[in-house]
Amino acid sequence: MTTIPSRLARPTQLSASITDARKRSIQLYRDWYRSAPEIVQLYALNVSPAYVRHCIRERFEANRYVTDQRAIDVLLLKWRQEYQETVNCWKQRDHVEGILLAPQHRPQRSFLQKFYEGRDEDAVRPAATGAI
Amino acid sequence: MLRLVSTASRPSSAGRLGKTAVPPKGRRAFASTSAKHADISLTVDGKEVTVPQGSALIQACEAAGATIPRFCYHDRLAIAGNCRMCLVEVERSPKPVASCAMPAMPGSKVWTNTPLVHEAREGVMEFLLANHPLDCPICDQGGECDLQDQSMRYGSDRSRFHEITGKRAVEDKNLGPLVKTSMNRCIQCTRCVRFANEVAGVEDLGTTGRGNDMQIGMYVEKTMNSELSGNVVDLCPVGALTSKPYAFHARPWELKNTESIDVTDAVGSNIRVDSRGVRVMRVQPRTNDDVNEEWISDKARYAYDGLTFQRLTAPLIKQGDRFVAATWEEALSAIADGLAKTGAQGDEIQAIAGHLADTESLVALKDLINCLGSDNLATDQLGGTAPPVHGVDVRSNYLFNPTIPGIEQADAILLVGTNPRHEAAVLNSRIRKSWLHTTLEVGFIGERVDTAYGYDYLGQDIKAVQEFVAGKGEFAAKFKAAKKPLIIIGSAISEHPDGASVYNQLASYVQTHKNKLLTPEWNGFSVLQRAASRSAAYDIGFVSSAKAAKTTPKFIYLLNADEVDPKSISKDAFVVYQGHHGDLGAQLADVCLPGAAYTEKSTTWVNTEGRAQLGSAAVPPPGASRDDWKIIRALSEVLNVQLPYEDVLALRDRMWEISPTLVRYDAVESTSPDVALAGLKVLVESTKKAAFKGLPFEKPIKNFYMTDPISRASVTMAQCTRAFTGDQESGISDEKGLQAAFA
Amino acid sequence: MSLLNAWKQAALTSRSTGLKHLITSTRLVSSESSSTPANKKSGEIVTPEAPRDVLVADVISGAPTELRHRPVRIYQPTRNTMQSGSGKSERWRIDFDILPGGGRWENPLMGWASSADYMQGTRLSFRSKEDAVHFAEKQGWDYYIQQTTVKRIPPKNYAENFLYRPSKLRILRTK
Amino acid sequence: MSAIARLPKTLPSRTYLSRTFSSSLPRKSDALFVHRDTSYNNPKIPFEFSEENLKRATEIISHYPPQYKKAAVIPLLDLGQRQNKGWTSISVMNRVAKLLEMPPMRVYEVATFYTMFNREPIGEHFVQVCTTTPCMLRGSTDILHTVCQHLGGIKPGETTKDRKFTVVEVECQGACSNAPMIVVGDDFYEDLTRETTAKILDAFAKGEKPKPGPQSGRHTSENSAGLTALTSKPYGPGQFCSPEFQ
Repeated sequence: MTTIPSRLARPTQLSASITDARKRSIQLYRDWYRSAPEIVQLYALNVSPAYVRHCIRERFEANRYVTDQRAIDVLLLKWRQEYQETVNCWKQRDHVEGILLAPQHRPQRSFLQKFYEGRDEDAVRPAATGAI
Repeated sequence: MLRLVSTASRPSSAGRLGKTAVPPKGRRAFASTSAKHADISLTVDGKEVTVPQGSALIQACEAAGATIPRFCYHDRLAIAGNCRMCLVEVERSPKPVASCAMPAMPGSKVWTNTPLVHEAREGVMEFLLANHPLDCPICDQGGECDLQDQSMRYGSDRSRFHEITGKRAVEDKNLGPLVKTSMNRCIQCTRCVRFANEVAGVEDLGTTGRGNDMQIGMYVEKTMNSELSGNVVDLCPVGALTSKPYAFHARPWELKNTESIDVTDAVGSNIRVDSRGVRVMRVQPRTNDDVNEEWISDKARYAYDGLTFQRLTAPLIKQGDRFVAATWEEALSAIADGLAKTGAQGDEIQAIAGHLADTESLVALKDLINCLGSDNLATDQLGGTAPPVHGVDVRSNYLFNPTIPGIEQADAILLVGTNPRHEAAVLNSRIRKSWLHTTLEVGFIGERVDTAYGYDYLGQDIKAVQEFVAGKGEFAAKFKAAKKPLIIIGSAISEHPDGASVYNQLASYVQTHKNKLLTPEWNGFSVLQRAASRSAAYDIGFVSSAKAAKTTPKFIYLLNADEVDPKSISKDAFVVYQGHHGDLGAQLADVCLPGAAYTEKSTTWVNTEGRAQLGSAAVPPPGASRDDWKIIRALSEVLNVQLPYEDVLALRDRMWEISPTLVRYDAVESTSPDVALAGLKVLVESTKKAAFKGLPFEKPIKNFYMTDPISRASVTMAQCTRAFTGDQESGISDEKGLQAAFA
Repeated sequence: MSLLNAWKQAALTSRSTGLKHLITSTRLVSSESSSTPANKKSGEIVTPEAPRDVLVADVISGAPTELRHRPVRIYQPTRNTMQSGSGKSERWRIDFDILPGGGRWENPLMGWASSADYMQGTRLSFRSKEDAVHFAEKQGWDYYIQQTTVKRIPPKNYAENFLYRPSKLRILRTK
Repeated sequence: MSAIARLPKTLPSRTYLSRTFSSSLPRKSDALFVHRDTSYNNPKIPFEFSEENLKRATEIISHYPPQYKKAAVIPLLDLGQRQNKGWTSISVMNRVAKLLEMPPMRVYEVATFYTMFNREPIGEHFVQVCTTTPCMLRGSTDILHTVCQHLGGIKPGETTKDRKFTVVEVECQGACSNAPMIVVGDDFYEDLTRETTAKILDAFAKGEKPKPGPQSGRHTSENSAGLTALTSKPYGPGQFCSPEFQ
């Protein structure tokens, strides 16, 4: 599938104010939200668009309390880029499934469970141990 | 962990050694160089610096930020001035000047980086290298060698000087199992000689011969019998003295350094644990003038190989007469079953805290035992099950109140039932330092020992204490006349049958002489602990109530407790041992839980001064071992009395609640004189009726090299025990011994 | 600073009480650190440091969130006692505590140490404590500042070796 | 270095089976600067100052302030060496250390520093041949050769088999105007030739004690060819003075 490289591309932009940044993030969210069915179709995912929307929402919620305008600008840029790559089908299915739609929360484990497992505390779990 | 460390509570600069021995009478006027108060200023490399009068020029240069190469000069040793590497140029001086042997003069102009200086140092270096073997590739000092470092800058790649007969060859000396010698490499800086002579107090090391043939040694065949001998390895600027256990094991650049705290005694020496992979390769001291200056004891330095032997790596459950490895789940439920089976209720549940228990696990264990309805908390010492005579309500009753640097201010010290040389080797070197440089007088009550400084021997039992308190004898008079007197009571006194009355006598002595012994500036009543965990145990109140002490325990939890008397444990009691070594405690246990050793956990240690310090983990604990406090926390859940902390930060919050000092790291908070007096009052009241038997005080540490499970498992410490505590009969050595000296 | 804390407070409301303390203390430490160094001479003109603008780098750096909960130690390494040079001891260093569970193990084939901890080899060094603190704050790391020990070396004098002492000698000096 | 060449080597010879790594020859010191216990020199052999020497020692110690007793270490070691047949055994050093309340190592340091303390037994007569430049110019090489040959071909640093003589080379003894010279015991024998050297040694061998000093007939170090100045009678008092003083 061929795509036009400049499709969905946006020039880098600095938010003029925090309200501007807010407007832009809502716009970005809206774009993601609207293309959820398209993403499902494009990558032949076995999930509903509602689930994709849920995951997107989670990603956005994670950064809800970022108030630093510079950080918001960078985040906007990154997620805009991500959006472009996703919707242009420049990703593989695994990228979407394994990263974008991967569950963010690990199941809660009690102290004793962790102790028996011999893993460190959740918070300091080393990535490569592969434990979830 | 993330607790604000207050700098305000740090003791301000203590004991300046400048105040050398100046007795009141008969002082000659020209010896008055010791009066050093005024500051002088001079110019180093065009930079104005101000240093106290009487400083060496090298100190002034350092203060100006100029690095002066040196071999013989060392901050903590006397100045020798024999390596000549520290040459600098001084204005109007015709020749370069050895900056260590030259006093800083007001208004002088000094240059440390001129062509003249450079050439002079190159010349010195050329002479040093003339006889230095080129064996850096097989030398253990390689990578952290002063000669190597400085020859990078001042050395030339070839020498103009050759001995026709070859390089000087010097026979290697045998200094014992700790220090390896390779005397060909020696550059005769005599740092080791000065260290042994001044700091360690072993006046056996010296220089023999003269000129080119001068060598360092003992002259007679002898080993260096000092508990601080390992420090000469650090001091040696070349590879002549290197560490024997570490020989050919690692290179400094491969090692990961972790700054931590030593636990082999209660001084809490600051150490740096050097590890590679999962092994601790060596332990180095870390300079801290408030605690250990730059020295650590040999046990702290060399006992680390015990960390690899006899470790408990999996939970063990006793079945019949042997231990069977189990999973954690099985082990913890076995404990729950055992507790249920014995039917231990209330005070029948006992916990004993050993020497190496960290503060976090002590707090967790106390909470757990209290949750189980028991008050039966004991420390691992003789009579540790009973509440300690000094009580734990007031900190100043069981801590080393004047602080370790404070020793240098004392002008009379009374040691009661303690041998600081073995109980706190580094602290002992402070007493020696003060004894050498000031008019300090030391009195000693207890079993006669070699303390590395002279003392007035007053006796060995309570009678001597009584006589001292009554003011009889020469030393008592000296003590009374002293401005800052200091009483050091050994930890063994509280274990002694007469301990209560000793405390009574001395506490009331302090009360009557409080104008000197207990002032806002000075608290001269101190207890010298010898176990790393003891101060913390007392701080958190890890002691039993009088009622609980009388109960026969049916369930005993040994936390690192390896000194317990097996006879004191009843046969039907269920014993749990938590610790890192399969030592005595593990043998007694029904269930063994493998914990982490001090190099494997980041925990709090409170030293004998009450200074909380945070150690850090250098290597992971082996096998299935876990952090100690986590084991207790997990057990609490299995026993259905869940402790309310899930991570170490929450646990430290709990510690904060118990005593904020436990988490105010690196600071000593002194007790105010009023509180200290109140504490003494309680102490005197509670021990008023104490009877005494008049038994002699014995030294608690018979063998310095083996005092805890780690050092007992250590091969190096076993070798030391054989070499230093056996008979040292010098006689005609056989041919074999002669050969060994050459090897 | 306030930005950071606001974010932290909000983001971590669910965490235990322990962490609240932790945050407070973090703030305390850093506010203390911004004061001027104590050893300035009185004559010198002390320019107040420009307020550091902390950018929350961790939300945009893509670093794993686990890192946020691993306290780091900010300290000045002490001089290596084996050497007289004071190299490496002027810089401030950030390093991570090891992980007891998955930190390191010996590779069964070669005996080398393997590790699951991607931060075990990381050691950052900074010119000043403030730089280190700033970096840690920017990354959202909890940090602990280990105070530098004060070095107290008395004035030393070669002549002390030869000082006349009227009382009994306690040491016989040698070379 | 020749001065300390007198001590017999006690290093057991080792045969190196393996190849040595260093390309340059190791140079071992002539004298041993560590103590090795032997049957004749070990700390278990008792040494005690004789009553007379002890009195002298106390007298020497009294020269120094009481806290600086250590200053007497050299004279006391000398005293001990004289009493102990001319050499300072480990027991002598230990005894001196005890007497002066010094750590023994501080005494060993002194005893090994000064070459005039012999730390190995010597013969009855200790022959020290000066070979420093002035003596060498006047033929001390020859004298040394003569001494060695005359004592049965021993080398400098060795003792004759009958343990009567020990020969060592020493540095300047300060008798350069009467070079060449040897020292036997405490006495200087100067202006030597081969013949006079042999005669002196023979005399010692017979148990006699030849007259110390110049052997050439000179009285002291005056010109051997007779005086060239001050030959006339020295003038008396008043001579050449103004008449009123005559």
